Amino acid sequence: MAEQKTSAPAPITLIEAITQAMAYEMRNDDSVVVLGEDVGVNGGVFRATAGLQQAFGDERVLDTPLDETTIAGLTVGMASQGMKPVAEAQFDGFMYPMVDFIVCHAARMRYRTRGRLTCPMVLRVPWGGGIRAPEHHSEANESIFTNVPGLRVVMPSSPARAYGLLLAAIRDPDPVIFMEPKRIYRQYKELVPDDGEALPLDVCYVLRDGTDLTLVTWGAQVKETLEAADALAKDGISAEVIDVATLTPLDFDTIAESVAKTGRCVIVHEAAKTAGFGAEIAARLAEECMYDLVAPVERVTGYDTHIPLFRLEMKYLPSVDKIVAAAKRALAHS
Amino acid sequence: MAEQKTSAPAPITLIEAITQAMAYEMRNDDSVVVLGEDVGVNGGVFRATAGLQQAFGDERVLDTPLDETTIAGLTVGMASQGMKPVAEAQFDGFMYPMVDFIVCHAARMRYRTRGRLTCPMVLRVPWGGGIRAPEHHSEANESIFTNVPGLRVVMPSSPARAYGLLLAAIRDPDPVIFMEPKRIYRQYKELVPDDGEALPLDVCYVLRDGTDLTLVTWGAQVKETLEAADALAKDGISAEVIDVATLTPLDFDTIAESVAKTGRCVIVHEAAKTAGFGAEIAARLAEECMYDLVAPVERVTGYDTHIPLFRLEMKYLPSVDKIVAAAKRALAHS
Amino acid sequence: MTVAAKFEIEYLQYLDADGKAVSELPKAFKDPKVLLPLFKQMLYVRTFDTKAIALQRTGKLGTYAACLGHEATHVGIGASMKPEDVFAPSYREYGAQFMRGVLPREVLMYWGGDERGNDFQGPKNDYPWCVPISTQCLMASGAALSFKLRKQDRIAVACCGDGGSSKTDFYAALNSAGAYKLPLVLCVINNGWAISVPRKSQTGAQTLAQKGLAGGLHCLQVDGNDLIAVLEAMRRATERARTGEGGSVIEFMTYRLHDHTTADDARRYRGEDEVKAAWTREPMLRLRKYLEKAKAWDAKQEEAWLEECGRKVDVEINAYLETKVQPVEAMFDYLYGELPAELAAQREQAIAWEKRNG
Amino acid sequence: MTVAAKFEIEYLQYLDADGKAVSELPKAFKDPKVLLPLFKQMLYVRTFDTKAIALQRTGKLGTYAACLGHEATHVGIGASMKPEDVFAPSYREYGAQFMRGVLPREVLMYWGGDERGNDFQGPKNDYPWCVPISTQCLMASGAALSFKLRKQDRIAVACCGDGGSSKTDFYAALNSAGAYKLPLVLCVINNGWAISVPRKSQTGAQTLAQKGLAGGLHCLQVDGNDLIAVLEAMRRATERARTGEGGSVIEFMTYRLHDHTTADDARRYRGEDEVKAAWTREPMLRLRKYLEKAKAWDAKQEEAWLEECGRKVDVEINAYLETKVQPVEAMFDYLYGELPAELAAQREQAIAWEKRNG
Ligand SMILES: Cc1ncc(C[n+]2csc(CCOP(=O)(O)OP(=O)(O)O)c2C)c(N)n1
Ligand SMILES: Cc1ncc(C[n+]2csc(CCOP(=O)(O)OP(=O)(O)O)c2C)c(N)n1
Ligand SMILES: [Mg+2]
Ligand SMILES: [Mg+2]
Repeated sequence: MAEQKTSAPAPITLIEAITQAMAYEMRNDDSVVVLGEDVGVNGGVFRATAGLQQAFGDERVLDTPLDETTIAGLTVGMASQGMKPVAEAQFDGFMYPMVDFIVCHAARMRYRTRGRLTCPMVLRVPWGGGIRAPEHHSEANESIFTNVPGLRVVMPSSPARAYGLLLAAIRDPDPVIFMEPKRIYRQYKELVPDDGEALPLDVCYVLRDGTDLTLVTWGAQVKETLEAADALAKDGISAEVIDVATLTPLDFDTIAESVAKTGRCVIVHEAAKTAGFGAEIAARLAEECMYDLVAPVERVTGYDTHIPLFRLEMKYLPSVDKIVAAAKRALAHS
Repeated sequence: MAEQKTSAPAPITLIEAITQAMAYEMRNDDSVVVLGEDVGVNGGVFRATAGLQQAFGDERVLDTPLDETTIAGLTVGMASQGMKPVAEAQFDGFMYPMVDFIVCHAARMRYRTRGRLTCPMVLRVPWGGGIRAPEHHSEANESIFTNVPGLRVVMPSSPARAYGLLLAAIRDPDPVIFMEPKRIYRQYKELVPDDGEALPLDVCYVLRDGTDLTLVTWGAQVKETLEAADALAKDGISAEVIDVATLTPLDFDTIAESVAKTGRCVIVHEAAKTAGFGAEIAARLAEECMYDLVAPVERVTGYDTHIPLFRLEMKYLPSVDKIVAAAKRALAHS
Repeated sequence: MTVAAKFEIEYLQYLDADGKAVSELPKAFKDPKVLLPLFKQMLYVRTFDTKAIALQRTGKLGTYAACLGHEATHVGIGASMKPEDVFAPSYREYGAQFMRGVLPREVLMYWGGDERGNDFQGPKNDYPWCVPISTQCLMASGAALSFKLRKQDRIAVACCGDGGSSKTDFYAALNSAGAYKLPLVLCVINNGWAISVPRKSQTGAQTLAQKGLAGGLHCLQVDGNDLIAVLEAMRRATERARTGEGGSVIEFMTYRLHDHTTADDARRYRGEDEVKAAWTREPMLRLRKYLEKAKAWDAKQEEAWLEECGRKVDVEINAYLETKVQPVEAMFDYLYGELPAELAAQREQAIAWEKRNG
Repeated sequence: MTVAAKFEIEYLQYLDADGKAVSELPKAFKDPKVLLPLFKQMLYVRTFDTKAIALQRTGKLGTYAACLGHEATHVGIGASMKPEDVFAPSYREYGAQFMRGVLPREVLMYWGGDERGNDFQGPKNDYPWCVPISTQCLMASGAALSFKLRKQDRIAVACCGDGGSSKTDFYAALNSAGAYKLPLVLCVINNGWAISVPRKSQTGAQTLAQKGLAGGLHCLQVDGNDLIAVLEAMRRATERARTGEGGSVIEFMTYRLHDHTTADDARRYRGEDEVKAAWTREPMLRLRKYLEKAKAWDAKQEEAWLEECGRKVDVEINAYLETKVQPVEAMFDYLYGELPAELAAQREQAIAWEKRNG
C-alpha cells in the first residue's frame, strides 16, 4: 500500500484517504511514527493503518500496551522530543483517559515553555454513531476539546478533505485532535491524488452554494445535510451547506458571510445539544450577525441524552427529515 | 465543628458553608462519606473538610492514595453500591483524570442499567483563578462536563447558596459536579442557618432586578458582575444580574424571562470564550429570544488562551471594567 | 547484599491437559460430585456461545464477544462467589454470570443493542458488562471499599484480560485495594491476546500475577484451563478477602480460541498452529477425561445434556428475539432520577416527532 | 509448590547517619575528589532553598516547594546524567536541575508566576516542572521511546514522590518502559509524606521499589540521604539504560524536612519528634563527617563556601526581582506556532484594552 504511490490512481474511500495520507507523510518525514492499539500487524480495527507496519517496520508503527493514558503520554513525550507521532484512539469512547495529557501537556507545552518545547502530534479518533456498534463505540464528543486553547480540532467529511487535512494536521507544529466520522469511512469513493498537498487548517468549506438559508455542519452529518439540501431544492429552496471541518480555531468568517447572504442558519450536529459545539456557532451569530438574521437560529442535534445502544440510535441522530423540518421552520420567518 | 450545631449562629464564609453542609449531611445520613487527598487530618488544602475526620472518624472521611483516577473510580464504585460519596478533587487542574469515570460510568450508571444501579455522588472541585496560585491551580474548566448528559454541573457563589446547593447535590440521586469558586471562598461572611434546608437544583438565581439589560454569570465572576451593576447604576443604568448557579440542566426560562424584559444580555465567565458555557446561553438566546433582543449578545470571558501564571492572570480574567464596557456596547444599540 | 524485600509467586495446576493429576488434588475439589455440575455448566456456556455466534452471523445479533476456551476460568470464578458478593465482569464472562443468575437473554439483549440487557433480574448489585477496559476493576475496588466501610461480609470480584492488566485503572484498583486492604479479587484472564496484540507486547513482566506486588496484594498464577486450579485459587483468594487479609491478583492462563469478537478476524495476526495447539489444552477436554475416568460422566450423558442445553438456550434466544424495541422516550427515562424540566421538553418533542415521522 | 516467579530487591546504603561506612564503598565513589564538588553543590542548593523560602515569606515569591532534606538524592541524580539525556522533574529537584544548567533565577521566575522560568537556557530538552503529579514519568517514558526509536544514545530520568508512586501515570510509565525495554530511570523520592498523607497510607506494598516488578523493571531501594548510595544506584540504573537492558525503579528513602510547600503547615498533621529524628539522618551531616574525617573538608572551608553560595544566590535573586512582567500579548504569543486569525484578533483586542485601561 505504501508502495502503491506510482500505480494508476483509483477512487478511494475516506478511510483509505487517511491511510494514504499517513503513508505519504511517513515516506516524506522520518520523524512521523504511528502508534495505538492494534495499529500494527492488524492494521487497526478499522484498517486505517493497514499495510503501514509492513511498509515502514515496527519502529515506525507501534502497537501499544492497552492503555489510553499510556498512548497519550508516550505521544506527548515523543512529540516534545522532536518526533511527530500520530496516535490512534481506537474509538471515541476510549479517548477520555487521554484528556489529562491533551489538556495539561499537549495543549500547553509550547505555552508553558515559551516555545522551548512543542508538541507536534496528531490524535486520530474514529468518531460518532450509526454503525450499530457496541456501547462506547458511537460517541460524538468533540466538544470536550473545543474549550481548550492551544489545540486544533479537525473533522473531515470527504476522502479528499480527509487526505488534505490529515497531512496538514501531521505537519502542523501543534497538537491536532483529528476526529474521523466512522459512519462515512466507506460511504463513497473519490479520486484523491497522492500528491502530498495539504489543505489549510482553520478554514470552513462551502460545499454547496445557496441563497435562502445556511446549513452548517461537520463530520458524518454532512451526508444528511447535503441530502436535506437536495430535498429542499426540490421545493425550490436554495440552501448553502458549510462543512466546518476545522472546529477550533474556528473560521467564523465563512459562516458569517454566508448568513449575511441568507439570513437564516440551521446548525446540525450529532452530539447532544446543550453545550455542543453548535452552541459556539449560534453564539457567534448572536454576537456578530444579529442584524443579518431574519429568523432564529436552529440547532438540529442529538438529544441531551447518551446515544442509545444501536436498536434506538438512529432515533437519536439528526436525520434528513429533521434538518428539512428545521429549515422550513427557519423559512417560515421573514 | 460538626458538634457546633447548637451554638449561636455566626456569619460564615462560602467555604465554611461547604463544611457546614457536609457535616450536616454526614450527621443526617450514614451513607455519606467524604474522600480525597488530604481531606482527613489535614482538613483539605483549602480547609473545606476541616474537623470532619475528627468528628466522624476515618471510616467516614478518607484520605485517598494520590491518584485522581482512583478517587473517581472508588467514588463511582461506592455510589453504585448504595453509599453517597462526596469526593474532592484538590484543584480544578487535577480533575482531568476523573473525566473517564465521570463520563463513562457516573453519568451512565442509571441509563445503562435502566435504573438498576445508580450513582448518587458529588465531586467537589475548587475552581478558577485569581488567587496567585501555581500552575494548574486556576482553571475554569466547567465546560468539560456541560455537554455530558446525565450529570449536573453546579457552581455556588455565596455562602447560603453553597450550603443549600451542596445539600441538594449530596441528596440528589444522580452525579453532581460541584465547582467551588475558590477566589471567593473567604470573600465575605453571611448568616447561614444550619437547618438542613437544600436549595433546588436546576434553578438560576436572580440576584438583582433590573430593566435595561441582563448580566448573566456564575461562580467567582458574580462578584465583578454585581460590582459592574453597581457601577452602571451610578450612570443610571438598571442591570438585572442572574447567577446561573446550576449550569446543567440549565434553567433557561429565568434567563429568557429577564431578556424578554431587558432586551439586552451580557454573559460573563472566566473560562476561555470559544465553546465556554456562555456559548450555550447565547445560543439559546439566538434560538428562542431573537425577537426580544434589541442588541447583539455580548460575552465577557477569558481569552482563548490558557490562564497565565499569576503575574499576568488578572489581565486574563473578566473585570468590572470589561463588563461595564460590554454593557455600554449593548446599550448603544436601540 | 542487604535485601529490602523478597517475593515468590506460586503456580497452581492440578489436572494436566490429559486430565491427569499432576499434584495432590485439594480436598474440597476432589469429589466429582462437586465438579460435575460445573462441568455441565461449562458445556451449557459453550452451547450458548456457539449459538450466539451463529445468531450474529445471521444478522440477528450485533457484535458479540465469544468466551470459547475460557469456560473453566469463568465458571470456576462464578462458582466461588456468594450471591451477596459483587461481580464486575469485562464483557465475556458469561460462565461466571450465569452461575450468578444473569439470564442468557440478557446477554443477547445487550449485544443486540438494548440497554435492558444490563438490567439483570438476578444479581441486582452486579455490574453490567464493561466496555472501557479494566475500569470495572477499579469500580469493584470502590464496591469493596463500601463493603469494608459498612462492615458488610461481602467481597468484590473483578475480571479483566491480559491486555486489561496494562490499563492504568487496573493498577489503580490494585493500588487502592492494597492501601485500604480491601476484600477484592482481581482476576486477570490471560488468554494470550488483546485483539491482535500478544501477551508479550503488553509488558516486560514475567507474569501478570506479579503486578499485584505493586500494591502489596497476594499473587497467584494458575492454569485457567484446569477447573480445579481455578477453584482452589479462588478459594484461597476469597477466603483472604473474607477474613480481612486483603486483596489478590490471580492470573488465569487460558487461551482465546475464537476471534476477539465477531467483528474481528484473528487470521490476520495469529498462526493456525498456535490455535491448534491451544485446542489440545482447552478446558473441557481434560475435565471430561477426568470425570469419565472417575466414572462420573460418559458420552451418552453428554449427548443428552447437550441436547438439553440446546433446548434451554433456544428458549432464551426466542425470548430475546421477541423483545420489542424500547419506545423513543426510553432515552430519557433512565437519565436522571427525576427528569429535569429541560429534558422533559425534549422528551415530549421526541415522542411527538416519532408520532409524526417515526 | 510450583513457583511461577521469584524476586529479591536490594537495599543500598554505604554511609550511615554518622558518616561511617557500613559496607565496602563502590570504587567510583570512594575518592573525596569525586564527592567534594557534589557536597558543595548540596550546600549551594540548601542556601538557595533557604533564601527562596525567605523570599516567599516576604511576599516576593509565590508558593514555593522547598527541597530541604532531599539534597543528596537530588544532587546525586543530577550528577549521574549526561548533558544530552533528558530530565523530567516533579517540582522540587533543584539540586538535580542546577547540575544540568537550570538557573536559580529560572526556578524563582516559575514560582514567581512567570512562564519564562520554564524556558531553560541550559538543558534545552529537559522538561519543565510538572504540577500534575507523575505525568512527567510517563512523558519521560515517551521521551525514552523516542530515543530508542531514533537509536540515540540518550536516556530519560524522571522523579516523583512517594505519593506520586500511587498515580496511574507512574504505573503507565513503568508498564510502557517494560513493554518497550526503554532507557528510563524512574526515581521515586520517598520523603515520607505526600502533603499530609504518610507513606503507609499510599499503598500496601512493603517497598515502593517493588512497584517496578509490575513492569518487569530493575528495582532498587536506597538510602536517599547517603550520596554514595544514590550515586551507586544511579550508576547501575543508567548503565542498564544505556546498554539496552531497560528501565529501573529506584526508591530513594529520604525525608521532607520542610512543610510540603510554603502554603502548607505540616504541624497540622505530623509530630515534632518525627521531624527531629529525621534531622539526625539528614544528608549533609553524614557526608560532612565523612569528608572531614578524610581531611577533605573543614569548618573554615565550609564557612567560606557558604558565603560564596550566598553571594551567588543573591545575584540570581536580583536577576529574578529585576525581571519585568511580560506584556499582555505574551498570553497569545506562545499558544500556536502561528497564531490563527481568530486569535490574532483577540490579541489585538487585548493590547488595545491594555493601552486604554491597563
Ligand atoms: C479503554 C478501551 N480501549 C480500547 C478498547 C477496545 N478493546 C476492546 S477489547 C480489547 C482487547 C482486550 O484484551 P484483553 O484485555 O486481553 O481481554 P480479552 O478480550 O482478550 O478477553 C480492546 C483493545 C476498549 N474496549 N476500551
Ligand atoms: C494530579 C495532582 N493531584 C494533586 C496534586 C496536589 N499535590 C501537589 S504535591 C502533592 C503531594 C505529592 O506528594 P509526593 O508525591 O510524595 O511528593 P513530595 O511533594 O513529597 O515531594 C499533591 C497531592 C497535584 N499537584 N497533582
Ligand atoms: Mg486477552
Ligand atoms: Mg513525598
